[in-house]
Amino acid sequence: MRKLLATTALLAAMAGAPALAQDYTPDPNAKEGGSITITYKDDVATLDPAIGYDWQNWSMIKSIFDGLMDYVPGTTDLRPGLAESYEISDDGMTYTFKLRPGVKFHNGREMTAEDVKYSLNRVTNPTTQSPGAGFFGAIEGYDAMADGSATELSGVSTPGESTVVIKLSRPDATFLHVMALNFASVVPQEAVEAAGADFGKQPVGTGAFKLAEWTIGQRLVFEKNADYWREGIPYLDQITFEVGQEPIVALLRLQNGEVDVPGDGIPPAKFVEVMNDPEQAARVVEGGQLHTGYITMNVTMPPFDDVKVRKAVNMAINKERIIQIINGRAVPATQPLPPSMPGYTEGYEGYKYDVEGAKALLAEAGHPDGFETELFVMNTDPNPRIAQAIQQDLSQIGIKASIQSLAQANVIAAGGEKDQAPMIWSGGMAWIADFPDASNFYGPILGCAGAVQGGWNWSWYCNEELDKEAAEADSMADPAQKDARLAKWSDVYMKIMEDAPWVPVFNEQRYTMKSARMGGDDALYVDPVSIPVNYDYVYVTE
Amino acid sequence: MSAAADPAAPRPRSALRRLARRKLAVLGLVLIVLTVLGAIFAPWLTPYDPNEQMFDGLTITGAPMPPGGQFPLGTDLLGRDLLTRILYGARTSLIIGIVANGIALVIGTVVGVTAGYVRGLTGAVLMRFTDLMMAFPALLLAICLAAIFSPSLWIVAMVIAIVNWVQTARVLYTETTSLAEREFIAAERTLGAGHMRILLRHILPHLVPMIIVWGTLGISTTVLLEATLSFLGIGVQPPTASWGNIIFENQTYFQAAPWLVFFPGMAILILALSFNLLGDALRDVLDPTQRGRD
Amino acid sequence: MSGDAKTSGAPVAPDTVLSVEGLSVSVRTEAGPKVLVDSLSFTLNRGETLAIAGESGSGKSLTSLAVMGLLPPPAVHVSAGRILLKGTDLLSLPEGKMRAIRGDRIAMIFQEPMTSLNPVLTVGKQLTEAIEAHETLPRGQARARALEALKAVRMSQPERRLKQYPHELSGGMRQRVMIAMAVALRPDILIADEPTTALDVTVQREVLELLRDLQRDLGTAIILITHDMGVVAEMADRVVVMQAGRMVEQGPVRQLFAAPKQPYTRALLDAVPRMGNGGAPVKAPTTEPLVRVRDLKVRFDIRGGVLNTVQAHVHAVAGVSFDIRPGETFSLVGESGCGKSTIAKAMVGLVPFTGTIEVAGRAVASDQRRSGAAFRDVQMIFQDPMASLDPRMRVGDLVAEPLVIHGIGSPVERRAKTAELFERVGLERDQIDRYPHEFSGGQRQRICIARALALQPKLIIADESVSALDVSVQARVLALLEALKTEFGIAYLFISHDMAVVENISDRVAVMHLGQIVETGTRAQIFGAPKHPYTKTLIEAVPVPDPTHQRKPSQRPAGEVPSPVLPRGVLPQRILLKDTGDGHLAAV
Amino acid sequence: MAAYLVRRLLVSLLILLGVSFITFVLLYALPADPVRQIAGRSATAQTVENIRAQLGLDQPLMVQYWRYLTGLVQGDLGRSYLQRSEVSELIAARLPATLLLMAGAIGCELILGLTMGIVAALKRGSATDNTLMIASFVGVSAPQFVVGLLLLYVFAVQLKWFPIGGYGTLAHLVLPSVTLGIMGSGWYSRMMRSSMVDVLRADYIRTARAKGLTRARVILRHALPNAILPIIAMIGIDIGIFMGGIVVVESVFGWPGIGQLAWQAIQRVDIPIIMGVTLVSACAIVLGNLLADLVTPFIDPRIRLR
Repeated sequence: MRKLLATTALLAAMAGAPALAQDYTPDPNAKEGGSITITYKDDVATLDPAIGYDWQNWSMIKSIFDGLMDYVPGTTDLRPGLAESYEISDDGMTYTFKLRPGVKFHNGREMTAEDVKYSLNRVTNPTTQSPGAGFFGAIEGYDAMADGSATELSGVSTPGESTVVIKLSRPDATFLHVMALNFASVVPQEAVEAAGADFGKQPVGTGAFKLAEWTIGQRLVFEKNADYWREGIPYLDQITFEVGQEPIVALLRLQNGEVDVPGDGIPPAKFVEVMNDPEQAARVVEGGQLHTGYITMNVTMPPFDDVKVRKAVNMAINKERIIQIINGRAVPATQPLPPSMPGYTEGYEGYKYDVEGAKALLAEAGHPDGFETELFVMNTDPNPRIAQAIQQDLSQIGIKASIQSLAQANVIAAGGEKDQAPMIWSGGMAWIADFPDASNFYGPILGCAGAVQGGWNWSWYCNEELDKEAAEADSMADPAQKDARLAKWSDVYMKIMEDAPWVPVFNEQRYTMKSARMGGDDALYVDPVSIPVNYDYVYVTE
Repeated sequence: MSAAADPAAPRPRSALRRLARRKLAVLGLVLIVLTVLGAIFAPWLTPYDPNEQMFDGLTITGAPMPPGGQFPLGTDLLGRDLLTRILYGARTSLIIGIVANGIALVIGTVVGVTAGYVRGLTGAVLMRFTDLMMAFPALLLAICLAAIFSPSLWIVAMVIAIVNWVQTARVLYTETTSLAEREFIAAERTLGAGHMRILLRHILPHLVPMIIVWGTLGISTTVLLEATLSFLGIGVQPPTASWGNIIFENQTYFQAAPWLVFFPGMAILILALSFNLLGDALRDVLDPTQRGRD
Repeated sequence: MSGDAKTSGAPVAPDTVLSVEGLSVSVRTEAGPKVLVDSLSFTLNRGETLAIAGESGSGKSLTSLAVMGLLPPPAVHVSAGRILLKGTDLLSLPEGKMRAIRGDRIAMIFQEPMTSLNPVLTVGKQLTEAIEAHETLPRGQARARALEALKAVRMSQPERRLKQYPHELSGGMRQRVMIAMAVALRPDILIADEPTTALDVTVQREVLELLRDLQRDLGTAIILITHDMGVVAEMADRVVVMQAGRMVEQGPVRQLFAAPKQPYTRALLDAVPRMGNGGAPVKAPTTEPLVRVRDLKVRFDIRGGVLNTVQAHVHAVAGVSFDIRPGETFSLVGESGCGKSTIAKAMVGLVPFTGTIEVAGRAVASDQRRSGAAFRDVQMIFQDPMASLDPRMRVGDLVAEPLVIHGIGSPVERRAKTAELFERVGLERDQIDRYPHEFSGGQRQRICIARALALQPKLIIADESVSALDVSVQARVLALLEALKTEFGIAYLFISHDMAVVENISDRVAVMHLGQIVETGTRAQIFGAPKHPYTKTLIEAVPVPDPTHQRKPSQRPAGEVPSPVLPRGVLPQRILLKDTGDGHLAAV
Repeated sequence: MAAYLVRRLLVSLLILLGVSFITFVLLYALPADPVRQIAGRSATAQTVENIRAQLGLDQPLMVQYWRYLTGLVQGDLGRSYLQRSEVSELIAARLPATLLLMAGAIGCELILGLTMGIVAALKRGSATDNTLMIASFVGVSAPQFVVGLLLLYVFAVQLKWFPIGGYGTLAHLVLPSVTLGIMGSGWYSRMMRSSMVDVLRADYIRTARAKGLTRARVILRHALPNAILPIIAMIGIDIGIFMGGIVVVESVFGWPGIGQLAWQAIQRVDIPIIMGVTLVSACAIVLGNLLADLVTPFIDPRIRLR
C-alpha cells in the first residue's frame, strides 16, 4: 500500500515538474510598454520584503525585489535569481551561491555579496520583527540570532565580492525554496538605514519594477526598472494598484474597461454571471492554488480526543454542498496537501461523505446522541455561511455545534489556546503555501512545534513519530533524492489522515479575470507564487 | 391672551385618545403589533425551519432562489427560506430592541436624574462621565466591546445598552435640572419635603412621559444598531437569524439577488419607522416640553 | 396730550381715522367655531387716545391683532365686520397691500419688550429695516432716520444703542426701541398692547410719558390696550371696556370713571386698589417680634475664567434687618431685582444666606438642611399659583401634602382637614379630586393658600401672590388673606411691586433698593410722609385711576439700571438707616 | 472668551484622557494576541517573547498606558503592529477622505434637512408637511447599509448616474454623502420644522410682521437665524454619529477613509491603529462640539462664552 502510494506520487512529480534548470521562454508576441490597473480591497501594509506577508503585497514585493533563487514564471519550478549558480555540498549542509554580476539596486548601486549577508542578518534579527524569520531556522547561528545573543548569522559568509556561502545546522531540502521567499530578498543596507522603520514605504530593491508613487489608502504606482538585469523584462511601463475597492466594484469596473485585473478575484455574487457569458468567461483563467480549507478538531479536548469521533466528523461533512455554496469554485479535498503540491497523494479518496457510517462511528465512540461543541470561524463572508453549512452537516449526526463568529485575530487567539476552540473552520485564515513544498503544510500547523500555546497547530495534533519522519524527509536535500522525499511526505500526510485531526474540506481554485487587452501565457495569470499575476511577464496587446 | 392654557398634566385617558387620533401613530402601532405577532407565531406562519438549509433552496450553481412559488420571499445563499428567517429574525430584533433599550433607559435615567437633581460634585462627575461617553464614537466602542466578549444575543444587547444610555441621560439631566428649578419643587421644599419624596413623587412622575418617549424612540435606534453590528459580522451569532445578519450574509449578492437585501432591509426600516412614528406621537401627546409643535 | 386737551373734551368735528364696525373674531375648535370677539364697534379719531380696557380673556388683544391683520393663522380669524382705515376696509385688502399699511400707517407695540425684539439682530438693523420696508432710502439715510427715532424716544447714547443687541438693554430701553420702531414712519395709528405691564413702575411712568409726548408731537392716534385702570385714567381720552369678547361700555374717560353705567365697569373700578385710602392707622407694637431678621445677606456667585472660579458676586440681599410681629402684615416693596423675593427664599431655606433669621425664637438654618419646626411655622405662597402646584397631582393631595410630609393625622383625618381647608378658602369640597389645570388663576391661588394654611403656620410669605391676577380676582384674594389674618392671627410677609396693593393691606412697609432697605415704617409713615427720594419716586410713579388727577411731568432718558453685580472682594456700600421718629427709618 | 476657551480645552483634554484610558483598557482586555500576528506562523516561542518585550507588551497595563501617554504628548501615536507605519501617518493619509465625506454628509443634511424642515414648517398641517415629515421619518429609520446598497444598486448599477465606488471626483462623493447624511437629514428636517414652528410663533416675528416686512424677509432674516440655533449644536453632535457611520458607509462604497482603516485594524487587532482612530474620532467629536459652541455666539449674541 505504502509503496504504491509512493510510486503514484513519484509519477505525478515527474510529470508536473520537469528539470530545475529549464527556464522560461520569452513570449514571442510580447509587446513592450503600456500600463495596467490592478485593484485590491485591503490596503497594502508594507513593501518591506522582510515584513510583507499579505495576499496583496506578496507579489508586489516579488516584483520590486529579487532573492538568490526564483521560480520559472507560472510554475513552481525553481530557477536561479540573483545567484547565477549555486553549489550544494555533498552532505547538503553548505550552499555556495555565485552572484550574478552587474545587478544594480534601484538606487544605482551594484549589488554585492555583502548585501545578501546583510539582508539575511536583517530578516533573522528579532528587532526586525519579521514574520518570516522562522523560515531561516536551518541556517547556522539562527538560534543565537533569535534569542538576541548574536547580531550576525554565523553560517553566512562572503568569501568574495560575488560569492555567498551559507552553512546550515541541519540538512534542509526546502532551503532553496526558502531562498526564493520574499523574506530572503536582497536589500541595500544604506537604503534600509536611511528609511529606518519606513523602509516598507520607500522600498529599494533590484526587481523589475520600482515604486513610483504611493498614496496611502488609495493607490500605488510601479514603474519599470529600465536597468533590470533580466533582458527584455518587464514588458509593462507602469502598473497602478488601486486599493480600497470592493471586489464587486472592481469587477464592474473591469466590465467597464477601467481595470485590467481585479486582484481579489471574481466576487462570488458575480461568478455565475461571468461564467455564463462566453465573452467574459473566455477572459477567466482557472488554476489550482496551493490552498486547503479545513476544519481543525482539537485532539486534546474531549470528545475530539477520540479518533473515531474525528473520523465520524470527517464522514459527516458534505463537501459538495459546501462547494456549491461558494459557487463551485473549489474541488473537494481529501488530504491536507492541495492537488498541485508536489507530494500530493493521488488516488487517495479520503473519508467519504457517509452520514450513516458517521453516526455508527459516533455511537461506537460512545456518543450515540451526539454532543455539543463549538465551531469557531472568522467573521467575514463567506466563512460564517460555510460554518453554518458545516453546522447543519454536524447536526445530521447529532453534533450540535454553536458557531463563534469572531474577528480573525480572536479566532487565531482561541486556536492558540489548548482548551478553547474545539473546532475551527480555517477559511479566511487558511494555509496558502509560502513555497511549493510539501513540508510547508506540516511544521507549524500539524507538527508538534505548532502545538504550543500561541501556535498555529489548532488541532493540537502532535505525533512525534511523524515529526521524526518529517525531519528525515526534509534532510533529503540531494536533488537526486527528490522523489524519495516526496514519497516520504506523502506517507506523512496519509498517516495524519489516519488520525484525522483535520477535515480537509476543499481546495480553492483560482479564477483570475483579465481585461481583453492583457496578453501573456495563461499560466502567468494563475502563477502559484505571484498572485494574482506575475507582473514581470504579462503585457498589454494594444 | 395672558391666561395661557395649562402646559402640562394631561390625564392618561385623554393621552390615549389623542394618540388614537394620530393616523401615523396608529399605523406605527399596528405595524409593531404585527411584527410582534409575526415573531411570536412564526412557527405557525411558515412551514420551514429558519435554519434548515434546503437542498432545493439553491440552484445547482449555488445561487439563491428568487421570490415566488415555494419560497414566497425567495431563499438565501444557504438555501434557507427568507420569509422564515425574517419572521424569526423579528424575535432577535425585538428582544434586543426591548432588552438593550430597557437597560439603557435604566442607566440613563439613574445617571441623568441623579446628576440633574444632586448637582454638586456627584452631578458634575456623572455628567463629565456622560460627556466622555459622548466623545466615544459609539459604533467603534460597540465594535471593540463586541470583539472582547464573544457576541451572543445578550452580550449584543449589553453592548448596545452601554453605548446607548448617554442620550437618555443627557435629556433627562436637562429635564431634571429644569424641573428642579420649577417653582412647585421649591414649594414642596418650603413644605419640608425630603429629597427622596421630591424625587420620587414630584420629579419622576414628570419624567415618565419623557422616559416613555425616549424608550420608544430608543427602540428604533437599538434595532438599527443591532442590524449594523450584525451587518459588520459582530452581532448575533449565526445561524440565529437577525435582520442585520441576513443582510450581512447576503450583501455581496445584492445585485444578483436584490431581494436578499431588500426584504430584510425593509423589515428593519418598517420596524424602526413604526417605533419612531409612535415615539414621536407619544412625545406630542405626553411630553409637556415639546407640546404645541403642531 | 396735556391737561387742557383733556378738559376741552372731544373735538367738535371728529376726524375719524379708524372705524371698527361689528367686528367678530372666532377660533375654530374641535367643537366648532367659538366666538372670541363679538360684534365690536368703535371709532378712533385723529390725535386721540382710545383705551380698550378689560381683564384677561376679554378679547382686547385679539381686537388689536385683527386691526393689524396679524391674527394667528389658521385657527383664529375674523368672522364678521369691517375695519375701515380712512374708508378702506382693511379686511378686504390682499396681504401685499396690508403689508404696506402695517408699520407705515398703523404701527404696533407689544406687551413683552423682552421677547418682541429679535434677539439676534442689532437694534439698528431692526430699526432701519422697519424704515426700509416702506421707503426706498440709501443705507445712510435710513440709519440717520433710525437714530432720529431713537433720539425721539429719549434714549441715552442713541448711537451706541444702534449697535447693541436687545439683550444688552433693560426692559424700559427695549420698550423705547419698540416705540421708536413704531413711530419712525409717523403712522396714523399706534396700537399699544399693554405697553407697560411688564415694566417696573418707574419705568412705566417714563414710557407712558413718552407715549403722551410723542402723540402730542406727532398727532398720532393711539389705541391703548390695558388692564390697568390707572393707566387708562392717565392716558385715555375715551375708553372701551370689554368683557368676555363684548363691549360693555364706551365713553369719554372722565365720564366713565365718574359715572360708570354698567355694573361690570363699576365693579372693575371698585376693585382697583387706590392709594391713599389704606384704612385705619396701625397700633403701636406691643408684643415680641415673631420674626427677627438681622443683617441678612444673600449673594450669588458668577463664575468664569480658566478654572471656572468665582469672578464676581450678585449681591442680591446686602444686609437687611427687620422684625415682623405676630398678626402683622409686613410688606417689602421695590422694583424687580431689588432682592425682595430672595429674602423670602432665604426665610424658607431655599437659598443659603448669612446673618440670622429667627422665627418664633428658632433660627432658620442657613444651609439648605431644614429644621422642620421652622418650616411648619413659615409657609409661602408664590407668584404663579400654576407653577407652584405640581400639575400631575390632584389638588386635594397637594393641599394634604404638608400633612403627609410632617406625618400629621391618618389619611381619613387628612382628607377631612383638606375638605375643611377647601371650604375655608372658598372652594368646593367636590373639587378636591381635580387637577390644578382645571381651575382658574384665582382658584389656584386659593389652593395654594389652603396648602399654606394646612400646617397652621405663624407666618405666611406671600411673594407677589396677587400680581398675576386680574384686579377683580386680586381684590377677592386680598380680602381672603385679610380675613384669614384676623381669624388665625397669622402674620404676613407681603412682597409686591404694586404700591397701591401694599398700601391697602400693610401694617408696616419696607422699601428695598439694590438689596438693601432704604426706608421702613408704618404704612402711614411711608405713604403719608415718605422720606427717601426713591420711595417718593415709587409712589409718584404709580398711575392713579382718576382722570382728574394732575401729575407733575418728569422726564428722564432711559439709561442703564444700577447693578447689584460687583467684582469679587468689592462689597456694596451699606446704607445706614436713621430713625426719623416713631420707628420710621430712612436712609440718610 | 479666552478663559472660556482655555477651560473648555482643559475639560476636552480630560475627556480625551478618559477616552484614551478606557479604550486602552478595553484593548488590553482583548483576547487576541497582537504579537502572534506580528511574529507570523513560523515564529518560535522565543521570537514571540522577544517581540513582546521589544514592543513593551510584557509590561503591566499602567506602565504600557503611561508609555502610550508620554508618546501621545509628543504627538506620537505609535506604530501599527501589522502595517508597520506610523499610525499618525496612516490616519493623516486617510483623514482627508473621511473629512470630505463628512463635509458632504453635513452638506446633504443641511441642504435636504433644512429645506424640508422650513418648507414643512411654513406649510404646517398641509399634505406637503405630512409628506415631508413621513419622508424624514423614513430617513431617520433607514439603516445606513441598506440605504447605501440600495443607492448603489439604483443609481450606480442600474441608472449608471454615479460611479459604483471609489474616490476622487465629485461624482464619487455624492452617493456616500447622501447615505451618510440621510439619517441626519431626517433629524434636521424634523428639528428644523419644530424649531421653525416655535420661532414663527415668537413675539419678535409678530413684531417683524407688524413692521410690514415681506414674508420672505421675515422668514429669512428673522425666523431662520433663530430657528437654526438648535441645529448648530446638532452638527457638533453629528460628528460623533458620523464617526460610527463611516465604518459602514466607507465599507459599502470602498471609500478610503479612516473608517476602513479602523475596521481592518479591529479585524486584525492592530491596537495602535484602533487607539489612534478612536482618539482622532473623539477629538473630532470634542472639537465638533466646541466649534458648535464657538459658532453659536456669532449667530446668537445673547450667548456669551465665559
